Amino acid sequence: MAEILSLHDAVARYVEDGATVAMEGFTHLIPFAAGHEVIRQGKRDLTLIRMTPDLVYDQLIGAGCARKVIFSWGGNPGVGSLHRLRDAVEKGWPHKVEILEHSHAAMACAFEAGAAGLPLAVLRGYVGSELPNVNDQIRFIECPFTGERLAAVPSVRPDVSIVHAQKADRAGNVLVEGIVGVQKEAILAATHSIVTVEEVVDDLDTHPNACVIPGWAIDAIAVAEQGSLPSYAHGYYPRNNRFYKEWDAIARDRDAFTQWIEENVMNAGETA
Amino acid sequence: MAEILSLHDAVARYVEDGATVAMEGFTHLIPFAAGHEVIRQGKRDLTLIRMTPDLVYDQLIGAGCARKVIFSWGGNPGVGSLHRLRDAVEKGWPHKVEILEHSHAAMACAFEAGAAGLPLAVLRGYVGSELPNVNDQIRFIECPFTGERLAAVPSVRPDVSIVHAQKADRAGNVLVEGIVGVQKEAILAATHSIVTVEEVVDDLDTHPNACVIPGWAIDAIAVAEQGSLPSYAHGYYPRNNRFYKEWDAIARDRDAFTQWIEENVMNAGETA
Amino acid sequence: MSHVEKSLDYTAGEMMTVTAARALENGTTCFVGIGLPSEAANLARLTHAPDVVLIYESGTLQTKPEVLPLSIGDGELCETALTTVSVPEMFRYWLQGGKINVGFLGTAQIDRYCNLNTTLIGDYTAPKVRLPGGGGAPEIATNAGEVFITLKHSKRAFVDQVDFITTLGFGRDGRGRDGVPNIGKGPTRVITDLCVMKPDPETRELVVVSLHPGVTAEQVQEATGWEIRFAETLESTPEPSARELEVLRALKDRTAQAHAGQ
Amino acid sequence: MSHVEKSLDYTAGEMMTVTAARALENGTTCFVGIGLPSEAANLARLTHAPDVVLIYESGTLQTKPEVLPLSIGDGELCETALTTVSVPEMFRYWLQGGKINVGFLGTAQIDRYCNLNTTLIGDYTAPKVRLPGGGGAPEIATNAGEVFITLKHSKRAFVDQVDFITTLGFGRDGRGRDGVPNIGKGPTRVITDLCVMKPDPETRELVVVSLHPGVTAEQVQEATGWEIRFAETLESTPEPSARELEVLRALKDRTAQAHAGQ
Repeated sequence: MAEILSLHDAVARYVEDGATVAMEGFTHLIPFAAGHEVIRQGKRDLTLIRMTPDLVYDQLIGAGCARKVIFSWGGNPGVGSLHRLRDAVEKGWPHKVEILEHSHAAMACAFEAGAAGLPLAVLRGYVGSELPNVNDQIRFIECPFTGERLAAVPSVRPDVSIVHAQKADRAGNVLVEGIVGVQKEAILAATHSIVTVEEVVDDLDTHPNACVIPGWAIDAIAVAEQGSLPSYAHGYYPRNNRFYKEWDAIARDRDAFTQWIEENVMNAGETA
Repeated sequence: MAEILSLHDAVARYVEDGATVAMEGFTHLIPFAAGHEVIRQGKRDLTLIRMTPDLVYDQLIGAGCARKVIFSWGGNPGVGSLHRLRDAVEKGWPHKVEILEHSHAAMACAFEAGAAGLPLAVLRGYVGSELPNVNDQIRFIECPFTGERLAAVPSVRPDVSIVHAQKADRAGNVLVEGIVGVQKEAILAATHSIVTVEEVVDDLDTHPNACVIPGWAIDAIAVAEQGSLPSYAHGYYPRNNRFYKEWDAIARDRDAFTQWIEENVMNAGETA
Repeated sequence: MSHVEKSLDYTAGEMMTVTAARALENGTTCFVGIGLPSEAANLARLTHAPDVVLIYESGTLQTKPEVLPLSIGDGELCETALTTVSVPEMFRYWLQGGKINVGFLGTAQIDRYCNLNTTLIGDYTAPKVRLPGGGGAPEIATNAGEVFITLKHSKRAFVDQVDFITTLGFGRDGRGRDGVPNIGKGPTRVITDLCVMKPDPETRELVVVSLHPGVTAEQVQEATGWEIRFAETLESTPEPSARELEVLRALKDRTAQAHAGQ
Repeated sequence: MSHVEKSLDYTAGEMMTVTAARALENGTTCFVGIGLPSEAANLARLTHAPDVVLIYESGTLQTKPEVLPLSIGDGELCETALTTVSVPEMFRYWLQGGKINVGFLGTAQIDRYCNLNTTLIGDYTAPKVRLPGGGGAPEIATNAGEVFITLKHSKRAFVDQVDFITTLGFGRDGRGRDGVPNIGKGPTRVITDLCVMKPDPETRELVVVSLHPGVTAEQVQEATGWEIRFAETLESTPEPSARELEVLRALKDRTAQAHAGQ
């Protein structure tokens, strides 16, 4: 049953050093506020899972929180590279980060399989790609009915998943609307889950087939207004594209990055 | 690209004798009007797939359209047996009908896998059930990561799927709302598809994550007002529970059944 | 129906429903079968368990029907649900995904090891009676945390060996769940109009643990198709309260009224 | 960028986008990559192909953005879509389910057999440059009916052998799709700012079939990292029309304006 906590307390309670953490959001509803709280609390040795690690994972990696990143597309969307990710992988700063990479299709299926309680996902995938040469978690099985060779990947089952959503009601039921990504799957696949929301309302005021995650399937709800900026929240505020472009210069330089984190995360309150 | 046809023409064009047909609807939005048109056109040797064959399949079976039924729960919901199905299976009237039965979980996964373009569905299912003894399409595979034994069933890929929905717009995009069952999966898994709708409108007037099936994924749209009665259409009309109860007596008796079909299907127009 | 002596004014059916309802704790997520389980689960929700979460396989999550559904997919279930998901999602994410505490099932046949048969009476290739089939039950019984079963007590229903195991209780020898990974506890109680039974923790054979008021052990044996065991300390099932009866009767009245019009 | 002589007032980039746009037929369902493919696909929609169906991997089905998205999941894509589905559904039902006619991709590296590399330059364990990775491309390239590729022509991008096959063209030897069941045709054309290339029907090696106006074969060879073949009857790519240029420029202006404010 979802408990409404402060973001500080939710992260302190559920994100342990060494945990496998999925902070999801497919461009939309990226949980920046929660990611910053993880940085502020100095979490270490995290295995960070995400289809599209973007700026918030770049920040977590640069701040030294990550030991390993599992992903399928690691860039600054529409802008270029994630320089902190590259610096960690290529030069080992601030320390070496291991990577395990998939395709989007495989990770989407792996989240789906995790939510569905399965140990593996099966897909028509990776045909002719060299990714299976560098990721030993990609295997192939034979269909017992047709003999077709199909790709298999382990399901994603994080220790804790963190997503941002538009709103929760007082029982902790959460509405996710717009580009819903793999947020629902991330929550359902995880042992524990935190959802940050723009607001808590009396009534979700929605339609019969809305993407609503029941409160009893979530551990903690934390209010984080504008909690996905510079990403966006459909119906609340647009994407700050300018910041995405500015990040390129900040992240290219270790000192500029360190200073940015200091000013905008470490010395900021929970609203950052 | 969906073409807006009369129900007669849609069924005549896409339902061939001997075809594998899925008319789906999980209690809600059952395509009765379309089923009756199939009976009127005297289609034969159909393999009828459906999770919950109910009255409309009872009618199709009693009218001699079916050669085989693939299902997971064949009853009159809340009332009792499907007497035409039983009479065909137990006594071979009007002719012998073959059955292949699954559990709901397996069939739901098989529809999902069909929509997903996979040859099989994998599930944690059938543990300790004797259904695998009588259905050779249930097999078991070993997870290459965990060694766990998992059930596998072939995906459902009908020649033609028929569903009923609330409305279509003029481009043939269809809105399904309420209990959506496996309707979307049935359409996407099939080679051809027919959707009957209550009405064609200018604008579906819906929300960002509604269950909308694009017109280009459908072959034919046919208007069939009250086309799911005695089942119901969320937002349009309620379920005729009384008819479900009355059906029990009609279907128990071959003559009463034959007369009912004659009066209510054969001698009725497309609106039946 | 066997004769039951009762000190208060309620039927054996009401006794069964109230007892089944009481088994559901507040806050439980319950995957609800249609018919008796649905009646019991909604009575629980309307009495001691307002926060019980009722989930029907039609995709209706956390539903609060005003009247009992006739079918598993009545409009009422969708209209009063928190949200409604597709049937594949229901079985994959919510049941198989391990979100269900209790699966609440009825059955046509049940045997001493709690195996359920809803497939057919007789031989599979030449059935005497063809029943509706498995539906959701086979995976509810293995993917839910535990399973409650409720049905009327009769020799026809309580058989030594089911004709067909549609749904696993504990297998033909009581060992069907031993060593199987990623599986729920299975049946933990069976509630009838005569008594409450639980599987023996060792042998998994059903044991009567509680007799409903006025019911004798002989009556239970008479309605059971094998030599049924009784617990050493046999309880007497608590009677329904006036409030439970009132809520149940009002629910059934509302239901009859709503369905009469259709 | 190489020097290109043109008879009309348009850039090589505009020539590329217009040519890429023209490749998309009206009514096609197109799975659109971000960047150049997205620009071309939307130009097609705003000119000769009003009923082209644009699908982005963020889940936005049949979207009609007024301005070009900066990211694959801009709000604009959702707001103008027929509907938006989850990302697992997008990859399972729409891409893997065989609903996509054309996958439209960009890439960092491409080789003579049309294999794409978006993973890294150098060696996997010690990369010279780490690129973003596969994203949707590996399965777009195999599950879509066919694949169009658009990128700027340079020796850095057009290499004899990609450092890593992220996404299958026709494999290291051109035979990578032979005998593989349930797979699309793969790349059928590559559109650059200099020319249009197609795989040879036999060997699958890329062949220049059309030079953009004012571009010479030498310029193409100079920008290609292997000895590129030219078709026997080499076409001249038709020039952009005034209307195409007008629509493209208006689209880019609207986009710049919309993004400037954020």
